[in-house]
Amino acid sequence: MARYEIFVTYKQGIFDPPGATAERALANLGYDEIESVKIGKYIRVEVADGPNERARVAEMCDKLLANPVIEEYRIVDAEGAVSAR
Amino acid sequence: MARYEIFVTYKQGIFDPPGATAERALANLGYDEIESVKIGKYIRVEVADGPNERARVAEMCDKLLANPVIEEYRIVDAEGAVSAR
Amino acid sequence: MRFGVVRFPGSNCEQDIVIACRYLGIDVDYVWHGDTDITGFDAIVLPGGFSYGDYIRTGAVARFSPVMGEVVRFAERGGPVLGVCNGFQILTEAHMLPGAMLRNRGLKFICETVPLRLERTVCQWVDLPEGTVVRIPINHNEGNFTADAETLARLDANGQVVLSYCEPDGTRAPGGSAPNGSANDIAGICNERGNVFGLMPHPERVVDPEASGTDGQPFLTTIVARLAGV
Amino acid sequence: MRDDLTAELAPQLAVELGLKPAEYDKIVVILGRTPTVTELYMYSLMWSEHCSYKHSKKALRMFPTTGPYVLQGPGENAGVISVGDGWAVAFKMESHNHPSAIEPYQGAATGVGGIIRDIFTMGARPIANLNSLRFGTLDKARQRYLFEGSVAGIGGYGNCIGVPTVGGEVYFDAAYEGNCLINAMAIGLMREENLTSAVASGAGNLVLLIGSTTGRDGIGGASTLASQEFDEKAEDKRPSVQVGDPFEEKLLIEACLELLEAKLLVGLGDLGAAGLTSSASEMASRGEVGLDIDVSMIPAREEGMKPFEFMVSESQERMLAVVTPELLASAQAICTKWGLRSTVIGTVTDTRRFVVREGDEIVADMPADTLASDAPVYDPAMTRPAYLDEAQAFDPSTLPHPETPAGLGSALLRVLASPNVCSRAWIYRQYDQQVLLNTLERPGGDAAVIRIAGTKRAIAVSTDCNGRYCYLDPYVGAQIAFAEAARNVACAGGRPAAITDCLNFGSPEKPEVFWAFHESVRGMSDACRAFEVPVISGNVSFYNESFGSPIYPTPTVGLVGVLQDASKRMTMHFKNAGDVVVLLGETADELGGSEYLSTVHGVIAGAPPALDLEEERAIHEALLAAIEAGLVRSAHDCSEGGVAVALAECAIAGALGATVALDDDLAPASSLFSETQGRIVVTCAEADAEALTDLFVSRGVAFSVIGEVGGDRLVIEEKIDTSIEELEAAWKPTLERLVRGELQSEELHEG
Ligand SMILES: Nc1ncnc2c1ncn2[C@@H]1O[C@H](COP(=O)(O)OP(=O)(O)O)[C@@H](O)[C@H]1O
Ligand SMILES: [Mg+2]
Repeated sequence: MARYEIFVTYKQGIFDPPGATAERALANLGYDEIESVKIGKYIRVEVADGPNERARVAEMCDKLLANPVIEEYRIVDAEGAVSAR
Repeated sequence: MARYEIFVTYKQGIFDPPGATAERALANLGYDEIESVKIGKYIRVEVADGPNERARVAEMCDKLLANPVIEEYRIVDAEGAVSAR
Repeated sequence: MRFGVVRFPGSNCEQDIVIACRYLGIDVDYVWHGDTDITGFDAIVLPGGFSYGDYIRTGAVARFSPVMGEVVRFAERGGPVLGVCNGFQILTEAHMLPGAMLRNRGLKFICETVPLRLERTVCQWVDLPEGTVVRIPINHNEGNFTADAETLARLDANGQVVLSYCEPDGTRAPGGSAPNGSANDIAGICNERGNVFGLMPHPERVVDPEASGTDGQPFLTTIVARLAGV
Repeated sequence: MRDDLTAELAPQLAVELGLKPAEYDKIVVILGRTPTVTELYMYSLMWSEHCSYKHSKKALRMFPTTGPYVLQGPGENAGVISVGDGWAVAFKMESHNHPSAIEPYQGAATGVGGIIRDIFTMGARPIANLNSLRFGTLDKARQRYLFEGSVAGIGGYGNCIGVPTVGGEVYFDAAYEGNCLINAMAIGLMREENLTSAVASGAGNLVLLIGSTTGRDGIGGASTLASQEFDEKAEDKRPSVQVGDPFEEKLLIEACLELLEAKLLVGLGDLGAAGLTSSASEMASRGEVGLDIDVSMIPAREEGMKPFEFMVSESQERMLAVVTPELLASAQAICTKWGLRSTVIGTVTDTRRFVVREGDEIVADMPADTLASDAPVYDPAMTRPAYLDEAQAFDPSTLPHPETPAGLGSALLRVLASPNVCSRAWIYRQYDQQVLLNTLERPGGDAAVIRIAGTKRAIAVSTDCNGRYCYLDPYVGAQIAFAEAARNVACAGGRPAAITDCLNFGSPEKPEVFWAFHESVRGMSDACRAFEVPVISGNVSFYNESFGSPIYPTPTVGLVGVLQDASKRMTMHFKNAGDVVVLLGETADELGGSEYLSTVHGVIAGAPPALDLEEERAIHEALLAAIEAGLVRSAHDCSEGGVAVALAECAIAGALGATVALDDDLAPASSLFSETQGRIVVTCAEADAEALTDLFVSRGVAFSVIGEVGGDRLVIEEKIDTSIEELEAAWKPTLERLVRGELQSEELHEG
């Protein structure tokens, strides 16, 4: 069994409503040092070992876990090897 | 300016309906290798340099960015140093 | 003339569309998301609701339903497809319409009757004069339409923007009139051909004057008249 | 039989689980031996206050519960009344106070989920939600978090499952600061013949678990929480928080209704507090049968779960069905079609014993009845609290009241801006109010109106309780809770049919609290009898205390009324210039416990308004007769803030002013802000004024013709002259500004 971590974030230039709201809320709470907050998704998948494992995880991201119109993602495996889109 | 990455996930034993739905959806799409999916938040904050920077970021997590009742978080700074709760 | 209303797991406005159609005398029936045959239907409606709980992204899972392949082919042949609210979200996820939905500015669900302005459009589902103001309820958490600048310009140039959020007098406020933060105040768009139409407001909620109003009627009846060649 | 507890260890565990020594002894007698771990857990939950009503059972017998159209009274998952033409309405209200105080979003969301399951378990399709909320003042960040989170949770769940949230109420008062109240009410519609019972019967039939997997979440959750006093240490109980899955619930609604429609089930129950233990033992009790459950068959969410964990888990979105072996395949096919898990976890037996096993090993074996029916019943001590005499003796006339139009006008604006009076749009804008297309009147008026599709009829619904009145006099306060709900429903044109209630109190083991509880139940019962309206369901929530002191007694009423002709429904807003304004009822000098006293003077004392149930009912009947005769253009009752606020609300809602003169001899502040019960602002067309007043005269109800609708100002002669714009500016933004932290309630109290 293998484990992958996936980080989904909005593409450059796409407005991030939860991030923007958190930014404002933190400033209101007195955290004047805040310059920016971006909120994305952190996904952990466990898959049975198999051929093309990593490519298939990327496919899952393309199809379902991320929306390529607005989001990009980065996949990190247990050894720390990274792929991104 | 310093940058922190924050990973927010449900605590052990807390049910994760989005993760469970993604699991089923991926299986339906033919990804039989899927064993589990967990969906959390991936947050990037940029803060102005200052004393207690990291402790203050942890505080932001406790107060706003994570829900300590059901979630736990991990903070990683630009150098890769980790703290968690 | 027969409408097919797709039921996805978690849809919750499908019976509302059916009730509204019947009220307007439109023949209508449900289509199960697992079906792969939609012959016999002249228009397809993807209803509002929370397909698959909206958990991963709104519409993200529903677009892989077996029926969606047929819906895409139906649209490609020029068949009229309407997506209301969650249906609109599914249409963007399926790339049958451009853009994507973000969470509402302010991060709150909004249920409210709002003024909307008809734009100059190629959309086959409407024929109201440009500038007409209608009042229709919105009811969503993720209706904050976004697209890159180029897409937005193209939508505008092609007459693909069908409906905009506006002020009660039909003007658009300088800071934006969209309660959800939508780009260019966009509330509804269509594809280039005008047969696929997605909108966040719920026209089926304002069809029966006894209950709520009639401003939603044309959004269901126009296509019927058009297909009948009236 | 696995005996995993020694005779020494068992009583210790019993204490830890909250059982009293005498209760433990009773278990030993029932079993004739030392209980197992699983048995102790099962008894401790079933005999907890939350599940057994051991402190409240006797008092609740005061409620009238029968009536010609009652199809199901208290005792099942929800009460059911017939509304004509073969249609029936099921409804119930329930608290989720303690889970919401820990995690407001999920606490409130799962509260909605639970009450919705109670409704479709009866065979009814859920058609409307309401809620009744209490928080501390919103000045503190924690209170804002609780308020924002629970409203979002109620919306998040109800919106997703496609059930409109059509009304509710909310009050803010320091009394609720350490213990918010989240009461959720749900209403369902069904054909009478589809009425279902949560019953197990037929030895050899199969027990089918439908829906979500079972995890450790919520172990010792709601029931333990709801039965223990709440203090600062509560945060330690965090891991028992349950996360709701409204998508799964939506599938359960569709699948269960389809299963019932196809007559594939013998019985259906939902898993709520105390999980499988509660639903299985209650179903067995009702059917006078035994059950044999194998926990190793239950789909687990986590590894290594113990038998007792399976039996008491409060994982959400699960249902228990009993099916015959012949119909099992068809039943499971429907579950599969809706994407739901369904698993046979046991069988019905004729032994009347509840046997739990893990594979071949028996881990619990007890008489099934004893879990649900043999819980101890207590007669708690009662004492009238000492504070009452002093509080009631307070004389509001000793305060310096404004007398000039300027002073009175500013007092009116302050009362309108009070968090307890101001616009609730910030809340209900987050709720889908219309899905299913039956909402004829949305939130914002006195009662919501929901049509019964396919008939001319509709129901009107309202939830009400002024906790301040109940604090000052629980007997009268509870009567007023009922009267106000009935009045709200009457203002919409509905005749009260039945109520549900949610009785929120502190610890019943405190004699003062129990006295207030007993008085409230007595008051509510008397009001119900006077109106001939039965109580068909309800819920008791005790131990609502924080930092040692109880909340205000809060016996909330959820009332459902019927309109024979939905097109005759009434609304509150002023309709046309020139319409005549009539005040039904007569104002007395009753500022005790009023919103004016609290907002303008910072005083919560005095005797609450008196209530004459006969007069109150006569006024409702007169109003309903006038509405049915088509003589009324608008109707709105006077509640918090008195007639001045009622008139202002009619004007704001209609964007139309009025000029009136109040014909009483009271001091101006009393005239405007007194909260005398049984008063309704009614308008009619000028041409109908005579007919309307004749009708009121013939019915012998007090009224006065006070003025005329028109203009863009509210003018109350010699007292108030304010533009609608100014009234609205005070009334509209309060909640949003408080939530954003832009406003402190202190500022609202200053003139
Ligand atoms: N928590 C809530 N959820 C939904 N609607 C609410 C809530 N609180 C108040 N409302 C709605 O706001 C309106 C005013 O409420 P309230 O002041 O309690 O009315 P009344 O004084 O007539 O009982 C009503 O229509 C009510 O249903
Ligand atoms: Mg009222």
